[in-house]
Amino acid sequence: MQSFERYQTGNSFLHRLAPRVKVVMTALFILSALLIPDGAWTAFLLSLMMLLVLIRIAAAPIGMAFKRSLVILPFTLTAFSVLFVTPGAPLIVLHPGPWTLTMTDAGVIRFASILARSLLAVKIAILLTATTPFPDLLHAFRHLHLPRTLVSILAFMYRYLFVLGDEATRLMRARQARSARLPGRSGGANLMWRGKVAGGMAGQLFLRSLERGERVHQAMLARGYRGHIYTLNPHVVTRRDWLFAAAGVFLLLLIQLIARFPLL
Amino acid sequence: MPVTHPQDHTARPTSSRTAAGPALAISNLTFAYPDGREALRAVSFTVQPGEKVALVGPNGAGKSTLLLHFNGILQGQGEMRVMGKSVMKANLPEIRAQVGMVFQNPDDQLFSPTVYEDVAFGPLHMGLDEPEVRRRVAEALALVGMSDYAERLSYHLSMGEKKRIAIATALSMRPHILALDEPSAGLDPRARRRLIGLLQELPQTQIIATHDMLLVRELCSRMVLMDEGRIIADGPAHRLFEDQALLEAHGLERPAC
Amino acid sequence: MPVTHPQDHTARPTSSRTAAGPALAISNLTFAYPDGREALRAVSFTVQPGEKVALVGPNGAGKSTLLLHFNGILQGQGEMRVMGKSVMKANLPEIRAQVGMVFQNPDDQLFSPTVYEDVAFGPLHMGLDEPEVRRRVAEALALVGMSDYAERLSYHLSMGEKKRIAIATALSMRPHILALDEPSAGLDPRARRRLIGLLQELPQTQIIATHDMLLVRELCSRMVLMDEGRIIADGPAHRLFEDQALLEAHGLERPAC
Amino acid sequence: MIPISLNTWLIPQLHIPDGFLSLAVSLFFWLIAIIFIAIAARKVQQDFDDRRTPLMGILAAFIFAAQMLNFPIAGGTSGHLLGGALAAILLGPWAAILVMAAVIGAQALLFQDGGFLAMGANIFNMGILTALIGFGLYRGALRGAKRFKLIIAAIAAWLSVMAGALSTSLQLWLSGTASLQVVMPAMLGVHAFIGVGEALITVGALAFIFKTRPDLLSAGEVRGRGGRGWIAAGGIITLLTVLLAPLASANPDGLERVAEKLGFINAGRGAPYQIFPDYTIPLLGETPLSTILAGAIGALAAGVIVVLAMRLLRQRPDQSLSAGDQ
Ligand SMILES: Nc1ncnc2c1ncn2[C@@H]1O[C@H](COP(=O)(O)OP(=O)(O)OP(=O)(O)O)[C@@H](O)[C@H]1O
Ligand SMILES: Nc1ncnc2c1ncn2[C@@H]1O[C@H](COP(=O)(O)OP(=O)(O)OP(=O)(O)O)[C@@H](O)[C@H]1O
Ligand SMILES: [Mg+2]
Ligand SMILES: [Mg+2]
Repeated sequence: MQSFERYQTGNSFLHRLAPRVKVVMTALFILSALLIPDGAWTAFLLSLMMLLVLIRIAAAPIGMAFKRSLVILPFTLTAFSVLFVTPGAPLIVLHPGPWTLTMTDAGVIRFASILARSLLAVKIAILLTATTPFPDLLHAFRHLHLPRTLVSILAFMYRYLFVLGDEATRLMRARQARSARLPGRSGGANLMWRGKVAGGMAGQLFLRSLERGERVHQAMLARGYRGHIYTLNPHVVTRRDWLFAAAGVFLLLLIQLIARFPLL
Repeated sequence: MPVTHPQDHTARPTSSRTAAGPALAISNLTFAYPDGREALRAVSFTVQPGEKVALVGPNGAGKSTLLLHFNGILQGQGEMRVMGKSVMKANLPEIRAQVGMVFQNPDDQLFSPTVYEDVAFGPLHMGLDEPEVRRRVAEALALVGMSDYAERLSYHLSMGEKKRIAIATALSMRPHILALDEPSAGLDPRARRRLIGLLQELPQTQIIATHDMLLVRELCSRMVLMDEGRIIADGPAHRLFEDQALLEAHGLERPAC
Repeated sequence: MPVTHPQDHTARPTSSRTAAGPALAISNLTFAYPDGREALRAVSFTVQPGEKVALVGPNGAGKSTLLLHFNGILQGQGEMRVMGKSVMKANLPEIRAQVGMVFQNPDDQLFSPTVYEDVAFGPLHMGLDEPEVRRRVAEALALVGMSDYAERLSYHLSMGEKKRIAIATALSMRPHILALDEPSAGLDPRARRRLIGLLQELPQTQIIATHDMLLVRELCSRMVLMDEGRIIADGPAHRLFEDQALLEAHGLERPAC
Repeated sequence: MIPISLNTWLIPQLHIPDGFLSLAVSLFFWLIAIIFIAIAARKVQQDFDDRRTPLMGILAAFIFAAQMLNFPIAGGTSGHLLGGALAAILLGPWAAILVMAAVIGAQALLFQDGGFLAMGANIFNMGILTALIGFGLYRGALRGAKRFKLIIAAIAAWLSVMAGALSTSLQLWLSGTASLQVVMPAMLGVHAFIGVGEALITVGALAFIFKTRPDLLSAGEVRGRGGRGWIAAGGIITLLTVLLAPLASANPDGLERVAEKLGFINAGRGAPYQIFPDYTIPLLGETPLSTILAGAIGALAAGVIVVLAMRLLRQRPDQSLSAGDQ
C-alpha cells in the first residue's frame, strides 16, 4: 500500500516545483494529448519526447511507470473494435467463425492514436504522483481554489485510507487464518454465506469508521477546531515556476500547431 | 533520552498565569450518555498545579469519560473549573488552550497528513501568527525528541513514534494541564520507558488514565481509583498500592513488586 | 476462574495425530514485504508439541510477521513444517485447521455480527455438518468461560470479553497449535489475569508474541528473542531474563522483579 | 488497493482512463459532476454540521477500504465492492455522491485508476448513477419488512453496477473509441457477474448493521436523508437501465442507427480533438485554423462554467459552521 510513494523522496527540479504549477501543467498536458488529431504522429512523438525529458529530470526510473500504465489495458481491449468498424481502406480480412471482420487503415490509425493519447495521459499522471506527495497536492488544490470542503475531505480521507486499509487487510487475514479444510472434505460452505461474511466485514468497517469519525471530531475540538481548518502555506510560486509553466505552455502550443499544420 | 531542554522555560505554559488556586476543581459531576448509561456519578476532586495524578480503574469505569469533561467536549451536570475558569460554552476556546488532551489511540489524534500540520493544528486554531506557530511546533517536537519527523507522514510512523507526536500536538498549545488517556498502551518496553522519562520531566499538571500500574508507581504521587462512574479512593499512590483488598475489589493489581 | 473442564479431552486436538516429530519446524526463513522491507532474515527454530514459547522483541522486530507464516498467510523463502506437513499452497487449508491464530486486536478477528457466527466460522468453512459445528462452538465457548455469550453481538463486548471470544474462534477448529499475537495488550489487570489462567490450562502448543514480560515469566518456559528480523537468543525464559545486557540491547526489560 | 487493480487488469472496470473519451464527452460529464457535487456539498453541510468534514473523509476512506474486501466466487475470481449503492443507503444520496467523488478523485491521483479529464464521467458512472439507483430503490422499499428491504438493496446494488457499465459503454461509443456491438455486451456481461459480488456484500453489510445498529437504518433515519423525489429519480434511472441494457445488447446496430438519426452520434464520434465537431467558425470555413479556434472557444466556455460552478460551491461551505460547535 505504500509503494506508490517510493519515488517522492527524490529532490529533482520537478520534485521542487510548486505543486499547483505541476497540477495545472499536468492537466494541460493531458488536454493537449487529447487534442492531437488521429495520426498526427509527429505531435505524438514530440509529446512523448517531452514526457521522457521530464521523467529524466525527475530521475524516475522509466520502467517504473510502465507497470502502472497497464491500468489502461482493459479499455484497450474494448478499443480493439475500432480497428474493424472505422470506415477506410481494408487492410486485413479475418474470418473468425461465421463472421467477417475487415481491418481498415483508418481503423489502425484510430486505434493507435487512442492508445498513444491514453499512454501519454497516464504516464504524465504517474509522473505527477511520483514527484508530488499527496499532502502537497492538497495544498495545490487549495491554492487552485477547489472548494475547501472537498479538499478537507480528501485530506482526511488520505490520512485514514491507510488506517482503514490496514484494518481491512487484517480482517481478511483473520478470515484467511480460519479458512481451513479437513483432509478429504470440500469445505468453503456456499457462495451466499461467503458473500455475507464479506458483507459483515464491510458493515463492521463502516461502524468503526463512524465511531472513529466521532472520536476524531472530539480530538479536533480539543485542539480548538470550530468549523474551519487552517493550514500554513509551505509553497510559494517562484520565478522558476513561472518560467517552467511558460515554457511548458509554449511547447504544448507548438505541438498543437505542428499537429494541425504538418508542413510548418 | 531524546528529550531536549527539559528544564527550558519555554516548556512552561505562558498564558494567563493564575496565582494560586487549584488547576482543576470538579464537584459533583454527573454524566449520562445519550443512550442512558450513567458514566459518571457525583464525581468530585481537585488537582493542584504541578501534581501528577493517576486515574485508575477497570475497563468501563468512566476514566475516559471524565477526561473528556476537562475541556468541555462532554458536558455533564455539576461544577467544573479549570485554572479558575468555569467550564462553560463561552470559556471553551480558552479552556481548550489550557488543557492538552492526548487520546488513547494516536490514530484518532493525528488526523492531518503530515506530522508538521498536525502539531501546528492547535496553535493555528488559537489564531497565532505564522512565525509563532512555527516556533511552537519546533519547540513541541524538540520536547518529545522528534524534531526530524516534521515532514514525515503520520501513517508511516511506528506506534511509539505516533504516541510521542500525539503528545507534541498537545504541547504545542502550551497547556497548563495535560490529560493523557492510557499513554503507555501498545508501546514496547523501551518506548514506554522513554515516555515515562518525558512525562517526569514535563512541568505541566498531569492527569493520566491508565492500566499500567508500574507507570503509576514511577510517575504519580497521587492516585484516584474509579469504578462504575464513582470515585472509590483518592490518595497517595504508595498508600493505595498497599491496600490489596481494595485494588482487587476493583479489578486492579498491585505492581508486581 | 471461569475455565471449565480444563483437563477434558475434548480440548485436545482430534484430527490426524502425528506420532512424534516437532509441532513446528522452521529453517532459514526469509521474508521481505512488497515494499522491499526485510522483515525476517534466516529465521530457524523448532517447537515441540505442548511447549509454550514466548516470542519477544522491540516494536518492528518481525514477531507478527513470523506468526503470519505459521499458517501460510505470508509465505517467505525457506523450509517450514507444521505437524510434519510442509507449508505450501496445496497443504494450506489443512494446516490452517491445525494452527489457531489469535490476532493482537480482537476487533480484527471478530468479523461476524454475533459471537456464535464468529466461533462457527472455522468449523463451517471446514465443511463440518451442523450438529458437529454446534458441538464445537459450545465446547470452545465453554473453554473460555463464555457459554452465555453465544447470542451476543461481538461488536458490543468489552475488550476482555472480545479477547476471550477471539481465542474461542481459534479453539473451535481444534488446532494443535495456538499462535497468539500480544494476547494481553489492552486488558485491565483482572482480565489479564484470567487470560493467563486460561492459557496455562489449555493443552495446546502455544507460541505467544508479546511485550508483557510478566506474562512471559508466568506462562512460558522458553523464550525466543527477535530483533530486526533475526533470532537473537533462544532458551529457557528464566535464563534469558538474567541477561540484563542482552535484554536492554534489544529494547526489553526484565520483569520488575 | 494496488493489489486489487493488479488482479483485475483484464476485467474492464468502470474507471475510464484518459484518452478513451472525447473532449466533448469528458467536459459534458465534468459539468454534470460539478453540479451534483456543488449541491451535495451544500446539502451535506446542512445535515452534518461541522462534523461532516472528518466524517465524510473517514467514510470515503471506508469505501476505499471496503473495496479491498473480497471473497472467492469461483475459479479464482473474487467478488468485491464498488460501494456506490451501499454508501447511498447508509449515508443518503448527497453524502454518498460527495464520498464517491472523493474516492474516485483519490484513485485517479494516487493509483491512476481512472483519468483526470475522464473523472467527471467516472464520478457520474460510479457515484451519481449508483447513488440515484441505490438510494431511490431503497427509499421506495422503506415500508417493507427487513427481508424485503434487503432484497431490494440487493437488486439496487446489482442494477447500480449494470447502470455504471451501461453508461460507460455509451460514453466510450459516443467518443468513437469502441464499437457498441463489442463494448456493450462485453461490459454488461462482465458486470452482470461483478454485480453479484456487489449485491452480496451490500446485503451482508446492511444485515450486519441491522443487527448491531438498527437505529442507523430505521425508517425515520433513512427518510431524513432524502425525500420522495429520490424514489422517482431512482425509478426512472432503473427503468432506463432495465430497458436499455437488454435492448442495446441485443441490437446495438439499432441503437447506433437511432443515435445517428438523432444526430448526436457525430457529437462525440468525430475525432476527440474537435470540441464541437461539426461546428467550424463560419468565416474561416473548414480550415484547421477554424477547428482550433472553435476548440479554443469551446474550451474557454467550459472553463468559465467550471470556474463559476466552483465559485458557487466555494462561497457557502465555510460560513455558518461554527454554530454547531458543541
Ligand atoms: N459513546 C458512548 N455511548 C454510550 N455509552 C458509552 C459511550 N462511551 C462509553 N460509554 C460507556 O460509559 C462507561 C464509561 O466508559 P469509559 O470509556 O469512560 O470507560 P474507561 O474507564 O475509559 O474504560 P477503559 O479502561 O476501557 O478505557 C462504559 O460503561 C461505557 O460502555
Ligand atoms: N504490510 C507491511 N508492509 C511493509 N512493511 C511492513 C508491513 N507490516 C510490517 N512491516 C514492517 O516489517 C517489520 C516487522 O513488522 P512486524 O509487524 O512483524 O513487527 P512486530 O515485531 O510484530 O512489532 P510490534 O511489536 O510493534 O507488533 C517492521 O519494520 C514493519 O514496519
Ligand atoms: Mg478509556
Ligand atoms: Mg506485532
